[in-house]
Amino acid sequence: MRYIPLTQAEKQEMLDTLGISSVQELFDDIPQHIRLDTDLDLPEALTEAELVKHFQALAQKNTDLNSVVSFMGAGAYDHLIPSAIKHIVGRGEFLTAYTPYQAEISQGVLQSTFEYQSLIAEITGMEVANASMYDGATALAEACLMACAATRRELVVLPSTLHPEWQEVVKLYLENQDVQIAYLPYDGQTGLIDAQALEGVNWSEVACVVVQQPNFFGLLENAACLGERIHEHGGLFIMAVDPISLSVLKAPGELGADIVVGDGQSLGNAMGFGGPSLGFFATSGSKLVRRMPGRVVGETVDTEGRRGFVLTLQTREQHIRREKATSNICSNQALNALVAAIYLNILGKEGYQEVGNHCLQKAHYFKQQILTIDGLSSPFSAPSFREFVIQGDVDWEEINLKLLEKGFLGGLPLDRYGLPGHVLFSVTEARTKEEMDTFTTLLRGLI
Amino acid sequence: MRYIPLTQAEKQEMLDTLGISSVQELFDDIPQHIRLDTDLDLPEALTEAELVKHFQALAQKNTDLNSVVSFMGAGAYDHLIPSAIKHIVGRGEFLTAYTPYQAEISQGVLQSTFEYQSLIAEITGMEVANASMYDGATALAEACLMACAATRRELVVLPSTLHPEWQEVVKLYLENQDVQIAYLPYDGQTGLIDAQALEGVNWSEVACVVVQQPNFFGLLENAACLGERIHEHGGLFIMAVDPISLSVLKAPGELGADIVVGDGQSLGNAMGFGGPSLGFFATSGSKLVRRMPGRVVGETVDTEGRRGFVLTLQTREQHIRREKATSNICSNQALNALVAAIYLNILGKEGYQEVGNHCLQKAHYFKQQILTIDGLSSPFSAPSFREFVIQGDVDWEEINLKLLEKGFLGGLPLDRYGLPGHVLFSVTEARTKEEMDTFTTLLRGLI
Amino acid sequence: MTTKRVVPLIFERSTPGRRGYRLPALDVPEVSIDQLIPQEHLRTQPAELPEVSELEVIRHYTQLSRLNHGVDVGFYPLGSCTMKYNPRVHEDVTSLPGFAAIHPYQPESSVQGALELMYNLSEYLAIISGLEATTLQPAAGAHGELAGLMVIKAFHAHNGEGHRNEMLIPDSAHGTNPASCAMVGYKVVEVPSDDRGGVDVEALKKLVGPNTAGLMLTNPNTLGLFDENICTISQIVHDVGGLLYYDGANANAILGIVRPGDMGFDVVHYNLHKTFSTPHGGGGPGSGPISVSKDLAPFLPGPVVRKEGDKYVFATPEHSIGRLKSFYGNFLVYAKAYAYILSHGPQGLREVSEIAVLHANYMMRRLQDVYYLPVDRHCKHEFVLSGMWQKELGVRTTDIAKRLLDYGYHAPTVYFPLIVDEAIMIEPTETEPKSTLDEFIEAMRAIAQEAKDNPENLTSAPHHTPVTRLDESRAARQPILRWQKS
Amino acid sequence: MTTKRVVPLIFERSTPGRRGYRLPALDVPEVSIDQLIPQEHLRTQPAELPEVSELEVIRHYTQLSRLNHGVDVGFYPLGSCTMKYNPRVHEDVTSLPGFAAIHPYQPESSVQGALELMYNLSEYLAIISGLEATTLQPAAGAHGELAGLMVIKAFHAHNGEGHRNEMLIPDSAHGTNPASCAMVGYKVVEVPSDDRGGVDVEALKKLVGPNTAGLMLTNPNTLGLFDENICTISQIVHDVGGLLYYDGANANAILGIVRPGDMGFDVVHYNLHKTFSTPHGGGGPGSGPISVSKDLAPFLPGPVVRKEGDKYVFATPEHSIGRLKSFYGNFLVYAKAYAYILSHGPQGLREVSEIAVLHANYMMRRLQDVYYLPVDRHCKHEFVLSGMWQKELGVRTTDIAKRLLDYGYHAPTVYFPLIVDEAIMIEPTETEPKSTLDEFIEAMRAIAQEAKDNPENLTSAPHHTPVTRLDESRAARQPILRWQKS
Ligand SMILES: Cc1ncc(COP(=O)(O)O)c(C=O)c1O
Ligand SMILES: Cc1ncc(COP(=O)(O)O)c(C=O)c1O
Repeated sequence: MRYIPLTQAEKQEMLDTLGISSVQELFDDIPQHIRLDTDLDLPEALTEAELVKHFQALAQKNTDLNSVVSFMGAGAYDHLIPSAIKHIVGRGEFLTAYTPYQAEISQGVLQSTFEYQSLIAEITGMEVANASMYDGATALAEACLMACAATRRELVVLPSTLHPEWQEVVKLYLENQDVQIAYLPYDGQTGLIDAQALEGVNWSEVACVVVQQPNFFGLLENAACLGERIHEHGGLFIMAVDPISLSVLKAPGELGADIVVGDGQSLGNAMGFGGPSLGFFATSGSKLVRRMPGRVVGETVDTEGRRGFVLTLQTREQHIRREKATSNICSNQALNALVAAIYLNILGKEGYQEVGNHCLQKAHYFKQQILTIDGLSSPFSAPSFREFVIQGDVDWEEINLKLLEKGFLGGLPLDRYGLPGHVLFSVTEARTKEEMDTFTTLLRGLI
Repeated sequence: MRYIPLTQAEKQEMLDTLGISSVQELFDDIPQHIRLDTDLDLPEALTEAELVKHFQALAQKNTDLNSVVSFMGAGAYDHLIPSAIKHIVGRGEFLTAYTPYQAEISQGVLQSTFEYQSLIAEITGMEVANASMYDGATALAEACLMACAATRRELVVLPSTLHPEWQEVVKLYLENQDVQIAYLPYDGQTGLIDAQALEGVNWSEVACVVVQQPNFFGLLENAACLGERIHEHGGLFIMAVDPISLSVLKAPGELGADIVVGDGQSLGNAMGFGGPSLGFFATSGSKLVRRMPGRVVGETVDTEGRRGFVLTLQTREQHIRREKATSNICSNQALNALVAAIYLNILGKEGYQEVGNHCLQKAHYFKQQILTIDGLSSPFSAPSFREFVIQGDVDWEEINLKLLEKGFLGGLPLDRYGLPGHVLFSVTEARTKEEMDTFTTLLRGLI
Repeated sequence: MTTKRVVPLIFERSTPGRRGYRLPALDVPEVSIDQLIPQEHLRTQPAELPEVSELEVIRHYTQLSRLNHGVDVGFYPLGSCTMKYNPRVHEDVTSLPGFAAIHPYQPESSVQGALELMYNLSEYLAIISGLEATTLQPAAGAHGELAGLMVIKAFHAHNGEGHRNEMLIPDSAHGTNPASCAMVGYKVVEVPSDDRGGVDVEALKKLVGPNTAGLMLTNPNTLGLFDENICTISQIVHDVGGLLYYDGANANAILGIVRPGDMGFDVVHYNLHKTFSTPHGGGGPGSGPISVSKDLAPFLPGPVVRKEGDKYVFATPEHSIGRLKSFYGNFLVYAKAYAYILSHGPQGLREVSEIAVLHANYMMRRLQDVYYLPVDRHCKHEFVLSGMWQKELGVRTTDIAKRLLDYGYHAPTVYFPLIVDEAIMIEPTETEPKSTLDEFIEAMRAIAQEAKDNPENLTSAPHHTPVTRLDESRAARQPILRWQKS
Repeated sequence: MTTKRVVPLIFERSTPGRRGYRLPALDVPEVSIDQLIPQEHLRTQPAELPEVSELEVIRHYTQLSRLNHGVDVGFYPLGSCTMKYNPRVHEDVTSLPGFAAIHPYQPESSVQGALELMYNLSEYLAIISGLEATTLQPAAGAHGELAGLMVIKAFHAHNGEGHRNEMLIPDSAHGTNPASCAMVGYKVVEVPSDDRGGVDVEALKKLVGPNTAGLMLTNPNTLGLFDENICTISQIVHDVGGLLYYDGANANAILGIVRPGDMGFDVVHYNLHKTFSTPHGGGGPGSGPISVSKDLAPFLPGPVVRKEGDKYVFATPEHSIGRLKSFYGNFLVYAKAYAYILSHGPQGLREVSEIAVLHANYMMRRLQDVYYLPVDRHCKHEFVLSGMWQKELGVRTTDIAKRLLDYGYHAPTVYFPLIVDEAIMIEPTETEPKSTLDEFIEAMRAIAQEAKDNPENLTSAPHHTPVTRLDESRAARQPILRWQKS
């Protein structure tokens, strides 16, 4: 199925206008010897109907979360997604627009982005948020780079309780700019950053310290004291947060965070095998704002004094500042940010709190149930939000395969992160008591 | 999940404005003894998430045509539906608009309806089409009534090769207005209206004769001679046609039809267990147009001379003429008519012909294959379009249940229509050779 | 260049040879068409369908849609039409392939979910009406009326009372009521209204008689007023052997509050596309099920769904009038109404009516000083004002309606009911936020002021719509009903 | 009251206590929150999210959307952005639950379809580029650049050439190229263009050296011109040990015609949201896979998908630089690009480029008498005009752009590339019908005429948009970046 409307007659007309006899002539400036003389070795074109069949066949080779009940999280969460969202983002005006460069015919995207920024600022308790980053991990990496630039320091302190993939991403970004990383180990008993380890850091060289809240194990770090520590020494405090948890947990702004980042998948975005999601990025203080990466929308007026919105503070950006820009980011995750905004709006003040509370209550219930199974225990003592780690002398990978057959996607085995026998469960408001009870019974039978 | 935004505070404000203390007071004029004093005996409200689960559970109790391959037609056809359609009709401006009573803010619905009318007029070869009827059967019933009114006669001649359900509907409409019906039997050899039977009719009393093309058995009637016969005697010629077949078959307009009706499901509408579909209704000549039932959109200009569209010829309609209206129809099947229009537009001149040809070719191929099965034969000799009858000394209902288990929905057993051992197969462009061959093999094994 | 953009007709976008969709290649041996179909049956001229690309189709309709108002775009207080919010999730669940892609003639065992839905919905509607049995076959309100009247007629005939051929209809009734009567050969006997806006009981007494087949009533009626004498009325009609037909277009006022069956009605039709929030789609598809009393149940059109053990089966009522439509009615439409009932539950449905009524009264009271209110009573879910004060200033109700379009609102229903001069019929529905009601009230008040200060601005309205006022009489005088190849 | 309707902020629609969504009732015993979470962790003030109903949300965004342009609404000739039609069916197939509702950490055996898709797409992109291996991880073009540069850097380091820290970039390059260099600590060495619009080869020769890490090139470049000396250029860079990076934003000109690998490039990134038609979504999500040569393949970020027998598995390349993003990139986005490739097939893809190029040349030739054309050569899929003739009349390119909005078009890219004064960069794409191109040409010509006759009408444009010209400098001077509770 080709989407090329030009007819033969029209093509001829155009060739005539150009005074050439074939389209090939337009490519004559490409050296002959490198021009392809055969077709690309790709499958023949499919019609729409054939394409649908092909995708249906592929989709059937995947076990999706409509057909199994999931207790897996670790950065991608199975929350309820209000139906209204897809009906809005499916509208061609949102879906098929580019970055809003011509503000006068892009008020839809601009205003909704301004609202998104406001919502993120609101939940994080920060002054300003940008229009989105690629995902939580890259947002964090950029936050660290921003901190280095702002402090003119080249050492970043990362907790080992940060999501392992995020650690990898941050490491890659930082090492390419020769920024050093110091890792804070965690306390095997609490599952939190080891307070002792803070003493070993030379804080006056540190550009920033990062805390992930809740951390990778779902546990609540003592963020405030980290923030105090770094501020004492003139560095920046970066928090990587889960946006659903912010309905229950203290706002990073209140904890003194200078930069707050996180992944917005859980705000109404499809899981989609991990992408696209969005990274949110918030900060405070005009000095930091001018160092912020990414696009930002600001309010202004038109010639008749009506309120309107435009892309602003563009002198931070690559298309103006080139190699001196605060980042190279150009396209971001606008449509996912729109999803997040719609999600927060439709949930609203009460609904948002309710989602957080339900996650918390259900995760707590589930944990109690799981712990009734002989041989399983809770390795960490710190309080948790919607994820928690369970330990047992079993092969969780194997158990997961058996659970899948019974219609359940189990938790994430942590073997690959050096914790054999550990598994990370996630429980959202989408889970029911019945599902949790059934799962517990099944699991009991497999242990 | 309730969709009522009023908050308690606002409610109180309104009550205060009204000077009443409770909403109940507004219902005080309802005699106390008939007012309900308990809740309706209905299930408790479901949230969105619960509703989705409930519907998913119901849906799973149905075997849908995404999971089985269908050879069933008989008035509801499994054609390919271009994806673009649902993206258009899902737009709130089309979906959530009412009848376009305020033309100046309804040009979207009005113009698209005008285009729909033009498309139907074009494929039927008629001058004018209305904005739609409920379905093909009711359109036909109304056409017969219109013919009676136009001719001031009270006898309608119906072919026994008309879809049995349509026969029922027409009968019900006509008998309620004391219109008589004469039936034309069919020739058991050809499967067509028995030409001999025409002689038995007192044509000068006949308001109209109806022919369905292709007829219920999928066969092509000799429409032209029926038309000639009725016209000789001053009655009207009504054709009930399949809109896909019109890409291949002679336009009713060319055959002298005075009124053309049909069901538009096959034009891009979901099968939906039989509804909603739409009936189309076309006619010619200004005298007949003024007798036409249903809404119609006309072109006009605004105060600045720009082209625009409005509902017109409303003096035919019930809201103006009340009991003297040409029909009682008010709401029609506007969104389905929009679907039909989009379908015809996206198919376009060539695509439309292609669909017709593919149906014809595949049905022909399939029939040949089926006839290779020992014990099966073709009872009727007339040429067919995309449906055909097969006969065999077997229980098709039972065979169909077995086929379903193998992933196929067989043809429609005609036992219920008095033809035991007969089955009506339908083949659309959506069927593949492979599907037909597999089906044939399977069927061979079951006979 | 102006903002009033006229979108070309799709035919005017056509270019010979262009395609918008392609079929998979024909995978069976192709036979020449005239070997399959005799020449005399073959089309001689291909239909001149537009030749456009998919992009052009999408863009054409996207542009057209942007010229259109809808509930999703703004307030739509169209009286008697109940333009409430259409929940998005109802669209989702009814487009699952398990509903959208099933064939009406599949073996019953393979569509048990669909039958269960039909069974449940039929039951629920009977419960809501306080009646016995339901058919889901009618495709719209008027079709429901037809079904109901046919059932009444069949009932009388069955009882040897086929002579009953008069249907009583109040002068405030919707046009479909008399029109539907004509469709079943009934004579319409108009009943006048009294000064409370209800049926004139004394007049009614004189109009009933041995030929009375029944009375069709909307209650609350099209003035938005509940007929307080409903029990007397039904008594009068029943006493002469007539039946009572409830036009349920106004059921949004009574859900869970009072049941038509308890008012004495024998038949009720619902406009699911109004009260039960299935979207109107620019004029349809609707769905107009009827529920009937025990006596009438055997006459319902078939098939209906029955439950046998834990199986659902199609069945035909004993004295069924027959069939009113192909298959089983507008299944995918009434499935949304089923979703609506489940979304709301019993308390939710009652709240729907309570708030719809509260909203209407609130608006009525806040407007009655600037627009004439013909009957000063609590209204139900809608109310009717009259533009007669403005008429004296040279401003017609049409002008008020057109001016409202400039404010981004759809206009109320106008010139209906016929018994009110310059009628303006406003139905806010329960799904609108109070802020919208208040803003609309302000707009109506501003317009009333404008009628005094600057009437020309109203008579020349609308000014800010995609087109300005359209010439309706020209359209009717010289009808252009289709595009013609020029 | 004017047509310029300002939509209130969603916060301004909020009413205390209103809800837009409800959760199923909590079905586990509820424990007091502070029993589960110590007080010090708990939020003290609930976030002030808007309190609105579902109707208000739908209406808010419906209204906002109607203020916005998109490919679905009209022509969008934004140079360097390839605003082509986004086929609807690609949205459908990628939103099947089998793709949209799978968890990235599911056991591999339960996501074989997803892995197969990733594997196939990686292969296809490698084939299209004439290179060896692909990663799908980068989320956008700039992210692809980052990935590519990191791979180059790792390669050099691996070969003991870590000192190479200069990246050559033509002065016509997109801003992301130098910015991405900065992200990996490379020094940007700007290469001037010659008067044919290509890389100044003599200058290049002088700029390369032992510290050269490589050259980043867009070819055709941002002038829409193919660099005829590409083989010489790659020779020069390779000769000093540098690598060639292809910024594939302009790949719409070369599909099936010439492969970056054959031009001598070692790395290429694609903007799937441009060339491969995944919708831009108002600025993202995009997808920017890179394909690399055999030598560079071991350095790709992981995981990539390999085929083992008939199983697909994740694997990490031998010298992988690590990970650039969570999980596997923008899966649902690149799945649409996969659909796009399958929809077109090899001939279709070549036709895409042929017609995109034909369209651009046709427009260029029909406009060059009224707008200055800096380099008079066949262009590829886009071309750059200059508004310098109009500038003399007091009309800036911005004014031309703004005036185009009045005609219902999005404006071309303006003031880019930086090397053209008052640049107007037009990219029609292959999916537009000729009629649109012709109409746009007429509009451009009309505007050129207006620049002479009535320049004020341009400098005050736009006139017919939802808002008139917005004050950008005010926004930057006094930044208001969020709503504040007042
Ligand atoms: C009072 C009343 N009765 C009947 C109808 C007819 O309903 P439908 O349009 O669904 O046929 C309407 C619709 O406008 C109505 O308002
Ligand atoms: C030439 C060129 N390179 C790179 C980019 C960056 O792509 P993205 O916006 O996807 O990061 C763009 C996009 O504008 C571009 O035009």
